[in-house]
Amino acid sequence: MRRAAALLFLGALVGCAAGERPVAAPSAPAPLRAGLDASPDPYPSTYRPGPSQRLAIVGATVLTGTGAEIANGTVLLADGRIEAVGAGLPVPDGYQRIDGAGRWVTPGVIDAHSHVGIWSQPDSVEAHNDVNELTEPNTAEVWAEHSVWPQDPGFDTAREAGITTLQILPGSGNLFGGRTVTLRNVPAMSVQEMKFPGAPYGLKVACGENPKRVYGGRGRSPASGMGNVAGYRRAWIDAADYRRRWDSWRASGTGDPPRRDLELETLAGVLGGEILVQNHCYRADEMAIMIDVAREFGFRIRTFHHANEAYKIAPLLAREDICVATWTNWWGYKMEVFDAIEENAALVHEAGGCAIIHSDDPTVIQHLNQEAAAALSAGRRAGLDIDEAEAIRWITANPARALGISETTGTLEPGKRADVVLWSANPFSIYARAERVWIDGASVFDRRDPGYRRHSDFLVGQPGQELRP
Amino acid sequence: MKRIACAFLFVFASTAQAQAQTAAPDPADPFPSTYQRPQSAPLAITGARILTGTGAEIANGTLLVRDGLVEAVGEGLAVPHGYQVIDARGRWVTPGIIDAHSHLGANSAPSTPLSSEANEGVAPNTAEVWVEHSVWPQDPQFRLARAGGVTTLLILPGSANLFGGRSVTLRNVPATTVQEMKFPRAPYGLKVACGENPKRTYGSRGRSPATRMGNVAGFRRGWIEAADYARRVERARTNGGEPPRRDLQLETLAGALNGEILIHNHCYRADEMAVMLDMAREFGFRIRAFHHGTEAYKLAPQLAREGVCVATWASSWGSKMEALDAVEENAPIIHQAGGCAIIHSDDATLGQRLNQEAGIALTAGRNAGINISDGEAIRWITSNPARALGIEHRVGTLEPGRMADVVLWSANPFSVYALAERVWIDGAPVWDRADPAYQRPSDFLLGQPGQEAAR
Amino acid sequence: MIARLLALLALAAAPAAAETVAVTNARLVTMGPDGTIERGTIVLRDGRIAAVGANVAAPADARVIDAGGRIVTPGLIAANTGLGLIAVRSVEAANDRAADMTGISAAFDAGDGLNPDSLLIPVARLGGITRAITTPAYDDSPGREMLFAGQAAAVALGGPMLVRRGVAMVLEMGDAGAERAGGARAAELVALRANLAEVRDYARRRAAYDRGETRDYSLSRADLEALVPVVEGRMPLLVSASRASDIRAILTLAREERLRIVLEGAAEGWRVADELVRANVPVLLTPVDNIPISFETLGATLDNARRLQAAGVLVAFQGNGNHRERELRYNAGNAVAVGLPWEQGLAAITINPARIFGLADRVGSLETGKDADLVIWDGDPLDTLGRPTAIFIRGEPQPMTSRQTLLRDRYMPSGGNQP
Amino acid sequence: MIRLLATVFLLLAALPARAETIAIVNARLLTMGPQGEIERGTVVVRDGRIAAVGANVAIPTGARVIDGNGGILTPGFIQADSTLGTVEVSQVPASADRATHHDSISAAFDISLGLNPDSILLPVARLAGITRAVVTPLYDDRGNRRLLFAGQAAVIDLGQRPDMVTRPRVAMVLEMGESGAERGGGARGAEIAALRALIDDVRHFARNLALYDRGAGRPQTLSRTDLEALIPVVEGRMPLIVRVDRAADIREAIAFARAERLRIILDGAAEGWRVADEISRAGIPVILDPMSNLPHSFAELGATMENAARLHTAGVTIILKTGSGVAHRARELRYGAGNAVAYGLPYEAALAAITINPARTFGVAERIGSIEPGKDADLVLWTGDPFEPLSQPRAILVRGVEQPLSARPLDLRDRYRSMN
Repeated sequence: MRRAAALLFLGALVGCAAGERPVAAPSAPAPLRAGLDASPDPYPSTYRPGPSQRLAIVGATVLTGTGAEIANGTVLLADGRIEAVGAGLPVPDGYQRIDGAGRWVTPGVIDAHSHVGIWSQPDSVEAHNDVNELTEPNTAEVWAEHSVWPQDPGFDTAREAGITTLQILPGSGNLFGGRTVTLRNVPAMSVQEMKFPGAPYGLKVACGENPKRVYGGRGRSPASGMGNVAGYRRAWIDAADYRRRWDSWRASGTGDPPRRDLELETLAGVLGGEILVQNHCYRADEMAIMIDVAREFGFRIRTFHHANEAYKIAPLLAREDICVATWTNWWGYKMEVFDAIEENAALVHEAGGCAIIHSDDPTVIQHLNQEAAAALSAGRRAGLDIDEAEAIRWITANPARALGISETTGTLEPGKRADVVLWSANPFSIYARAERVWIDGASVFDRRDPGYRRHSDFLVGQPGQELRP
Repeated sequence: MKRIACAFLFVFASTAQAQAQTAAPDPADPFPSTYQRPQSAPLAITGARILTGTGAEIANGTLLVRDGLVEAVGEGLAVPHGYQVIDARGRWVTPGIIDAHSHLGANSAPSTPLSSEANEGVAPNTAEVWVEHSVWPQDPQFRLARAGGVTTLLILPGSANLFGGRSVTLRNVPATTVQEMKFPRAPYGLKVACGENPKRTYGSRGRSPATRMGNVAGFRRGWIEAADYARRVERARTNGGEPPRRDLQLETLAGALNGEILIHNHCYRADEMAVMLDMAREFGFRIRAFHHGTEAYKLAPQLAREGVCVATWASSWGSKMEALDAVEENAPIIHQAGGCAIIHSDDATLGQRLNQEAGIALTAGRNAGINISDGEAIRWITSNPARALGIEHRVGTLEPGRMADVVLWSANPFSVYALAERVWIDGAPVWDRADPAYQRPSDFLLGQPGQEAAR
Repeated sequence: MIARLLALLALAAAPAAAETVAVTNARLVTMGPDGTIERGTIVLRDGRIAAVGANVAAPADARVIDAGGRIVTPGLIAANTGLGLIAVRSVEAANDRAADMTGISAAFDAGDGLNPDSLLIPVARLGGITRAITTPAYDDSPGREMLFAGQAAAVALGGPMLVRRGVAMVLEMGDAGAERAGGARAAELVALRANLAEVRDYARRRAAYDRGETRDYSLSRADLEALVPVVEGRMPLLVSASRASDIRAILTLAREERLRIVLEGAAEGWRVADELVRANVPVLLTPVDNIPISFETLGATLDNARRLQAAGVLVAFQGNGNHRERELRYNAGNAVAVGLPWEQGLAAITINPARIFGLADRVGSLETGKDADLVIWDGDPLDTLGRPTAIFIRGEPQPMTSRQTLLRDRYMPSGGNQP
Repeated sequence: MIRLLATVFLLLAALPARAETIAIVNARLLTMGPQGEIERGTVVVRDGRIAAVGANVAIPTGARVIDGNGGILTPGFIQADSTLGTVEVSQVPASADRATHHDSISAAFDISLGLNPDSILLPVARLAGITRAVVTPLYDDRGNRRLLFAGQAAVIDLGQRPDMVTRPRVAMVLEMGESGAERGGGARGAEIAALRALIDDVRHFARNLALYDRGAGRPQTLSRTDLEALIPVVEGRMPLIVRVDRAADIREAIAFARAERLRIILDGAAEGWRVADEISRAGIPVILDPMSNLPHSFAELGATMENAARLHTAGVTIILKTGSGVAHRARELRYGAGNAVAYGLPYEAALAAITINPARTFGVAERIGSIEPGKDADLVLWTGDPFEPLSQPRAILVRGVEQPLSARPLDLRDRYRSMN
């Protein structure tokens, strides 16, 4: 709330053309008109946690997301935060007790790769396809949040499957697809009400077949893998130059400011480390090249997405501290995913890397726990001894890390946001269903209570809704 | 609050400046209005039920008009000597109807391949075009709208582009040139369009925008350029030196940033409106009205707080995905939240019966338990659109001193049976259903088949 | 709140058993021989109207609805609409009103592919509409220039949807028809006559056709078959035309080819009203059309309906299309506002369309033995200020909700906004 | 190490599939046949067939014994509506034989011709317990091709034998609903009108073959080969797989089938639960994806995870598929069945829906679909509940031949594990 007020105040200053750099150092240039300099947060989050009460989930098997498994565990939630987690903790007075005996508790599931809201249901409708600004190979200036339709029924079905946070990325048709946005999966009227407060922005970068097919097919660059890389490098050179010009203008305090450029602003944000690179890249050799490109221009890649060949270079990725967001079951629909194996995540994990199971799909997002289970099962088939407490990190703590929000969510540790799922069974079982879901301690789903279903306005009054889901 | 005050200062400063540059061709007004207030005799309408547009309803009311202005309005006023008296017992009187969203004259009848002049659909940003340069004053639809009580219209460019161009506010009088129709000193508007139309228009050609996020990037690019242009103009003005080369597109956008040009934003979905409001904050402009605003009822309190009007329909819905969630009660819900609700037409047939469209909305609202009086609801087609057009201190209500735009209705104007019997603009009669002289067709229809009895 | 919605939806889904209902203390505007009964009772039993009159007693087993003096009318009939075939107009997959296949034009049957779950239906129904004449539309994809759009179907907006197939064959003439026949009106008339001759030839020689022993026809077999009832005068041709001269040309064609015609559009119909009367051709029109939107509608006037009716033409009204079909009654009201007698305004959306499309034995008026389609109104049914308070189709009470009222309730300050 | 692995693999692959005598003992048998569930039993396999099944079956001398260790033995699964054997890389046209865009071949397209027994997808699916598949053609609508039928389906086995066709031409595939309407001229009504005309044409053709041979007969819009392919359909001998989702479309399809006296199988049926009683009364089996719960189109607004359970409760014969026919995702079949169980489908019914139900529906129940003496020995021995991701197959037999528990992705895995 305080944060929201501060942002409003900032907005007021901008409205008065007073500029958003409140303290002018002697050498600093005069403040610019509103909109002529990058504003730190022009579309601020207005997310507010729903009402919460003090809760004690008692007697469940708890996978904390830190690697621990607690039998007969108690999880205490207060003021929207995790208060305590442990075996057989006493329940203080005034806590609503929820019997978790025979059930399992995990952190809220985080999907590191989703297009829900920007490729909305019904996704057969052309007007609902807002995922790819397929007009230029570099559209770093677009922001996925400006395509998000909060009424996509896909948000609801994902919430009913335990998804509490998700990163929405532009598609992979362009080399630079635009900014990503990280959302809290709460019913909302505007996208701002869903934006994860303080989450850093991401930049979608795409390797491989998609950009070269889209633009090569139109007789434009890129038309080949080498064209892709030339396109990246050209853009990073422009961005570095843009940064240099702003820095020098700010330092000198005189002359015309550089002309603001939304595309370069986003790329410069990556060079400055404020925006995280989320890189769609399937093949091991291409990932190795992207790592060199990052070195050449001095930025870091936060995550390789899809990365079906990550297992081929797992030690390198672990060393570089780059997360790998991937599937278990998907493969073979194009050449660059031909070498996908079910053990990808397990092998990345075994090498000490940050493995993530993601969805990229409105159905798979409803079964991320099962997708992780299949990965775990394949890992065990291959002789990797990974326990469930570790594997749950693939859909909780590790995606939180990839999204730059692991300070506040992704694990059940005291002080963190109370994003919690109560499962009917071991979440690695096909029969496990999310029975209850909390976001910041607020109940957002209860399978027995029909009041939690069918948020989306789209489905109101439509055929078949009487018995959903 | 502070922000509002600042914005107000801005407007004040700029108008002061405009007034300082007297007479002569005004570079800020290169196509000046030549509208002449017609001569008119003093007029008294007595015994009517008057909806003043301020929210009041006066039974057995008298309206006095003199010198083209409303002189007095009240219950059982004495009629001074020398006034033409119209006995309006059993009938109703309202301010002239204002259509906040029309394409008359730009999309003229008959519809031919070349009569569609509302969309300069060639580039996502065509802020440089002015819709008045597409208006054909002989469009027969103007007279039909007049017969429906419409005295003032906002003519807008279409919604194919992100920035469609300048709008123009017209007096609905028979005229030969568009300048003769231009509402004197009405501010210009800028048409901005969200959603499906721009992305469909350009995405299908492989150009940006192809998505909603592409729309927003396009808007922001436009505003950045405009802010930079405004900065360079101001610097030249304060520090001397070379002003930037004049750019018609940026001139319009800079005018919108400075508050001199009002932003009329075609936008259906609630979430898109919320993004546009943030963008307005980012660049320091204000959105005067959301048009169509099908989902405004979903964020009615916020729109009321922000002081943004919503021009919408009661009946139209469902023609595309973004219009699927329309409800008949949109205007009543906005009204109840304290917002500025407007019923608009965007259609030449509907524009002839905005009163009925308001009646549909009003009845639906009452049916849903929102009790709004007739006196309040008439504001949706009178004083509220006047506010959206920036002419609320001159028209839109029957208050002393306001321009005497008046409609005399045969019955309760919210009824389907109510006909505009007589209409005055600036106190001069422009329509009388009983007098064939007023049913004179436009030049185009002269001598065409069926005109002897068509209307 | 949610539970209530679910209950309502369940009501919509499950066909309720047709109970016996007596609406008492009603102002019955029957549109039938009984005229208007100032204070009467109407009894609905087994989906039919069992009794109607001033001195009818409510049966003992009947659920009694006291209308409190309110107006009761027959259910309204929306003619020439896409109801049941359309969801969102601009979404291709949600639109089954038009086909762009080259082998299927007259054979296209609007009675196939109907969607009783269409969310347009409750919206229209809340406008008092209980039946519709659903018509096909044209899809003029490049290269497709088929003259006929296909066959109209009579549908109900509650209960089993399809009532009767083939109530008319749809044909556009005038500007649009000419465009489809090579750009000139004369070409369309020639092509039409040639087609009709083919159909007559085919109808006489089906066996030879099956043996491949006929001349080549320009139409597919399915289309030929579909046009047989038209040339035999059993199925009316619903012809769109606006210009007075176009209407005259159609009357000539109909006379020479012995076709039954229903004229649609007819913006300048008032200029040839007497000829229409003499030819006994009914007219389906939109009474608020007064804009000279094309050169064929220069004579458009709000006075059209009144003049045609006064001349003795059987007139029916159409709504404003699909999503805006609920404005049908306002259209009638506007015709009344400019001089059409009120009863005629109501007739134009009840008994007249029923007569025109051969449904008057079942619907269109409140008469004993007819289907129990009726609407109870809280005011004048033709006025914006009046609304239905209860709607029956075949004796079944219809839910008074639509997706729009559900949305409204969700966002009303008093409503249950979010779960 | 690598060389060793490669050698072993090559040897294994090169070995002629030899049908030995095998006894699987000490397993929990889910037979899906008259014997129901046998808590601890034995299955004897000889000459590729099941020779004996029971709790007290003697082990023939010379038989190789596989100890089930108390695991579960099921019939091999049948993936209905698949493109296995016709595709390697979906986006590489040359590797896909799922559809034709020939302008005069539609119904005559026979997918059993041109299958690839060496497809690397087969072992991947097999590792998920799938031993047979119903391979169905897709549409290729390039250019102005708007032919209504996709072609004919076949039942294949995944044993990677050269003759992989279990039974060709088991059904004709037809899309109705939204995409069918698009192909039928942009509106559902047009497609139905066109279909009626076509069926009438086929009947006329069938009655007047001699006439046609004389070059006479009614003009036909379909090619002769398509007409011939459709004769078994109009005569009710070949079922028509009708792909359709919307409740109203399902009703249309049922009415259409009744009027034209066709046998149909519904495929998709996202809103099938809303008309379950009508489907049940008409005795029509339904192929559905139990994971389909999103309103992907206006035809699927009522999609729900409970579709399978509700249809089953209404008495409909259901067949489960996953991944909407995407061959690469065939292995998710068992997870789909598990999810259906999680949403209310009885366990037995879910297993039937991927074994005996598709076998019956496609006319191959005399050979596969259950563990019964005399049937082909398609058997999978599982470490645990086959629907659980954490379970794995321990042995897989197709026609009595034990299949290697390997596949290209596993080879890749092992290569890079040893390298890293």
